[in-house]
Amino acid sequence: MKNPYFPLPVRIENVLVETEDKNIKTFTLSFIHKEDKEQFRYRPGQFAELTVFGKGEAPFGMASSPTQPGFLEFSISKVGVVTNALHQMSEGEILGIRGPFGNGYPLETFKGKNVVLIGGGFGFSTLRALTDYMIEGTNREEFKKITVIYGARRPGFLLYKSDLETWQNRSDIQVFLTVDQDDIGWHGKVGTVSVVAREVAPDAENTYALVCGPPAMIKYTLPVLKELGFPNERIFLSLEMRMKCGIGKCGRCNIGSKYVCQDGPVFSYAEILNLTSDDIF
Amino acid sequence: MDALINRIRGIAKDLLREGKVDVVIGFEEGTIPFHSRPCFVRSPDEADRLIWNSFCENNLATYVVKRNERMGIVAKGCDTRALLELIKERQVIRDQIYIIGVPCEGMIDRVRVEAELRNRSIQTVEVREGTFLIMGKDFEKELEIKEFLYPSCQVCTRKNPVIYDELVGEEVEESVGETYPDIESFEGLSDEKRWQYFSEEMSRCIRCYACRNACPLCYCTECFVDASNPQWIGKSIDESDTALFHIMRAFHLAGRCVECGACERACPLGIDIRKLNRKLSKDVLALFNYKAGISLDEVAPLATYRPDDSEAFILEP
Amino acid sequence: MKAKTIRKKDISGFLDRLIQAYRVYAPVMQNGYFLFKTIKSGSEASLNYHNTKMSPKDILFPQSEVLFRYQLDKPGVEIDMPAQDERNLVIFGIRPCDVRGIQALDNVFSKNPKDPYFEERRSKTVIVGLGCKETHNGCFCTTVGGGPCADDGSDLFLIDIGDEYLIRIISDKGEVLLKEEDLPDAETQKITAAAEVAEKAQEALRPCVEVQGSEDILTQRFNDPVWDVISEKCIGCGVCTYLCPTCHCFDICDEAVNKEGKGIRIWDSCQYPLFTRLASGLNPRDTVGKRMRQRIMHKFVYFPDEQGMLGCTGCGRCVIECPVNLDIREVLNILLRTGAAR
Amino acid sequence: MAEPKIEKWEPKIVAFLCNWCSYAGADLAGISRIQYPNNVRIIRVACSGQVNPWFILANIQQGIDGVLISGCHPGECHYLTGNYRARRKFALLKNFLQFVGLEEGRIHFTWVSASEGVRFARVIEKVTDIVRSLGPAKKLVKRI
Repeated sequence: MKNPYFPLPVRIENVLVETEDKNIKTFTLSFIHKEDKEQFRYRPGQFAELTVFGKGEAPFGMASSPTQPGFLEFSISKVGVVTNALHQMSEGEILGIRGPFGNGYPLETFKGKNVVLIGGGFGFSTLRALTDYMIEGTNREEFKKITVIYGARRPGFLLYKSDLETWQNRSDIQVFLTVDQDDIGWHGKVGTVSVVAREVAPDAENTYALVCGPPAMIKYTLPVLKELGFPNERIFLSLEMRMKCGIGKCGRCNIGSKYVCQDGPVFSYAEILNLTSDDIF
Repeated sequence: MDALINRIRGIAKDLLREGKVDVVIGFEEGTIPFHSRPCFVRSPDEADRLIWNSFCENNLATYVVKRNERMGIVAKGCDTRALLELIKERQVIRDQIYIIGVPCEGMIDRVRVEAELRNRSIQTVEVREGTFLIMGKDFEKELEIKEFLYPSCQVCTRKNPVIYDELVGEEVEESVGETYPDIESFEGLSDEKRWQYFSEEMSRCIRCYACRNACPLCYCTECFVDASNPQWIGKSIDESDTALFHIMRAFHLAGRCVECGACERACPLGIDIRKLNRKLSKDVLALFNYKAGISLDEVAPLATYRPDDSEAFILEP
Repeated sequence: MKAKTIRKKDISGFLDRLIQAYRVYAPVMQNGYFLFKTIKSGSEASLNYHNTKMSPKDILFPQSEVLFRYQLDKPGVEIDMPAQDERNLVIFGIRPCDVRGIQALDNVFSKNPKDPYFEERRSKTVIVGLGCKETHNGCFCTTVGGGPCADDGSDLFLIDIGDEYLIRIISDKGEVLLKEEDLPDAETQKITAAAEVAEKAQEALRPCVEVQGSEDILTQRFNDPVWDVISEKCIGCGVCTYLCPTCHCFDICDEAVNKEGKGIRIWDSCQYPLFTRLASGLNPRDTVGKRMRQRIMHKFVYFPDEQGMLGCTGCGRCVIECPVNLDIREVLNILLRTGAAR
Repeated sequence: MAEPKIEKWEPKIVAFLCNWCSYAGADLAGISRIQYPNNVRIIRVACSGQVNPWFILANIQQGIDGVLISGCHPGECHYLTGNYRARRKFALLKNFLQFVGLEEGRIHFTWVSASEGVRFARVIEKVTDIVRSLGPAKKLVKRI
């Protein structure tokens, strides 16, 4: 294996402003060296460290599906030093990338099962990667019913609008969009993700639930899933927090004896309940 | 000494019993020789943990900041100076603290003692009149307290508490006059010599921030070294970064440092941090006739000005 | 096991010869305390010491280390790994507790994915341990499963038997160091003498608390308010973690001027409030109590769980150097004794 | 082999000028076409009192050879007392940096009013001369 600390150079190919407040942008990146591109094989739910040279690095989940070869996408919210620097960058500029790290979603487990993906706001990015992956070509046949429940504060805060439209036009995937506060022209639902989930989530029988989003959303959605009969083992969450080295050495992301960067970031709710943790949610 | 300890315990018990304070911050016996350490007493029956001896080296004023309780605090001269500065800087309300002032004849420098004994393991230490007796497995050694005081204690001019609610023990004689012979002789060295000295000192820094955290006046919610947006200073042990950390920290304490020496005592590598602070104290006194931690009424020197302040350093073309 | 003896006065000459072929680190007295330093002459080293102020972990895991350098204005972006020292290393006269510290780091850094920087140096390192005849008042290696003369992990191991050291030859790597030396094989009575020294030192340092079963008790007490009480005096500095031979947490920073820059790894400490603060401002370990709990839990619960050994070697640096004498032995005593009583 | 071309070293100087007096003074020097060395890079600040000591140190750290801070003459501060406060701060800072071994002459403080174009030019000349005589900055400079 190559040096895991080495950032591979990537070029920004496209920057898309996702939200109406312009605080979330999706960056499309391509590798400068061909061999790097070939080496970077990932699964939905894994993450990578992006380096803004001179500023530092920060972890982000891949928002693109590995089935879309040639480029990577990351949706990045402007919060800290690195993300602020990223937001000031444009097409043609160079970043570094290290990864992929972490376990990703347990695709094997989902095979032959129903999957419900519940996402809120910015936390939807790796679920988008997963959805794109599951509905791509022959992959679709491997899973039964796929339901996407995705919410945001307002319509202007929903990401991946063109993907959402594509999905909505397909008959083999059910998509429910919801906003806390609607705007003129909004045709989806109004209400929090947890409320909508209670209404539209498929039967818990034979179904896996994936939840990604802000802590408050997760906190309110978990009891709903319990109510619907989902056992803890069939609820999966992604903890994308405070990873640094990505290889279980730097001691930053551990929750109890688990390293989020290696053993996670995707954990079943049953696993999470077993961790000795500082209050995660 | 026993009488003094009993007084401290008695006052602490009364304060807690009468509900005048929620906690008494004082010193207790440490776990190894030469160490007394901060302790927090919350009930009268715990008050017997409190002690006083020649090893009470921490500046307890560090603990009063950002606490909502009413506190009793056992304070020596330098601790009270720090408390006074904190009151002045509105980090603690005067009525929030009950100061049990203790005159102090200086604390024993454990690092120098250890260096003196080279390699022998100290098992117990007993403080006597003017001396202390060290006992190890196969040796005994009696040393003069005066010769093993911390450098900051050797030049201390405020051994007696400057502010207190109750004074425990007899006031001790103060050394008179503010003199800085150490700084003056250092100033006499060449630029190169001074630079060499500081470079060597700073090169030992491991950026553990014990100096900052032990300092009662370093209470910024976010220290400039920790700020990340913008990041003012690199976090590695790069020579330039560590030197600038110490320079800026000292400068931020200009006119506020009470010269307690807590920084230097906390430093595991024994870096001469205090030299920086003392230089600034000396200049603040010379230029602005101000000494930190003495008077509640005087305005901090860098928060004010006089139209006739020195212009000697202004460049004239 | 093979053993040789060397006269104390011959150590300096032995070191001089080692310096020809190796980069030799040995305890050196400077500014009133000892540190492991690269020595240029055997006479700089002194084996008459308790322990060094800092653990020697920085030899293998430096506090600041350049991971890569880059130059952004060159076509295609150049990223270079900095050159490493070619020579093999000898860490001479390291105490058993610090050898265990290196074993702990081995577990962290040599586990897959391997850390190439640590691995590179570690594979070239020969460890010459030195038994403790007498222990310091902060020592507690016997509490955490070590011993003043525990020789596992060393390649050679020295025990003070008066005018001579007995050298236990533990590995082939160690034997190589002695190849050029004309040292007598140890006589049986000297081997026995060394064993006695070891036994006496072990006897003299009684365990201060029973750590067997600590994992369960500490885990049970995770949400106990006692953490806040114990840690109240903690001033939140990094002394305990930076001086510790096993603490391995680090941060990766990027420093650049114009188009030229470097990625550096620097030690970091779980005792700093910023350690876990997220960019959003959320901090899962927002109190001193939680941070101290993390340190204790990591050493006595998580580390054993992940690496199969305790994350504390009982070197006592955190005990001696803590500015407020927050003694980990006492902390364990409070947690384990009162916890067990429940 | 060809002789390597040695570029002549020129000092880099950063000047923090207050908006109301010194910057206007510099402007006047320019408008009046008064010649002064081009080694200076000007940073306009609201007031000399706004200059954080860190600004100076950050410049030194990045290899700037000399720093000048200039404000309104005492009594003429646009904010009434900013320059008085700066004077106290920098009196200490200048001594302090010298104390740790920085060469005297790396850091300068002066007052230049809006009408003193000539004085501004003379100040820059003098600062440039002094800094030039000290040679390139080495102390406290961070190497990447």
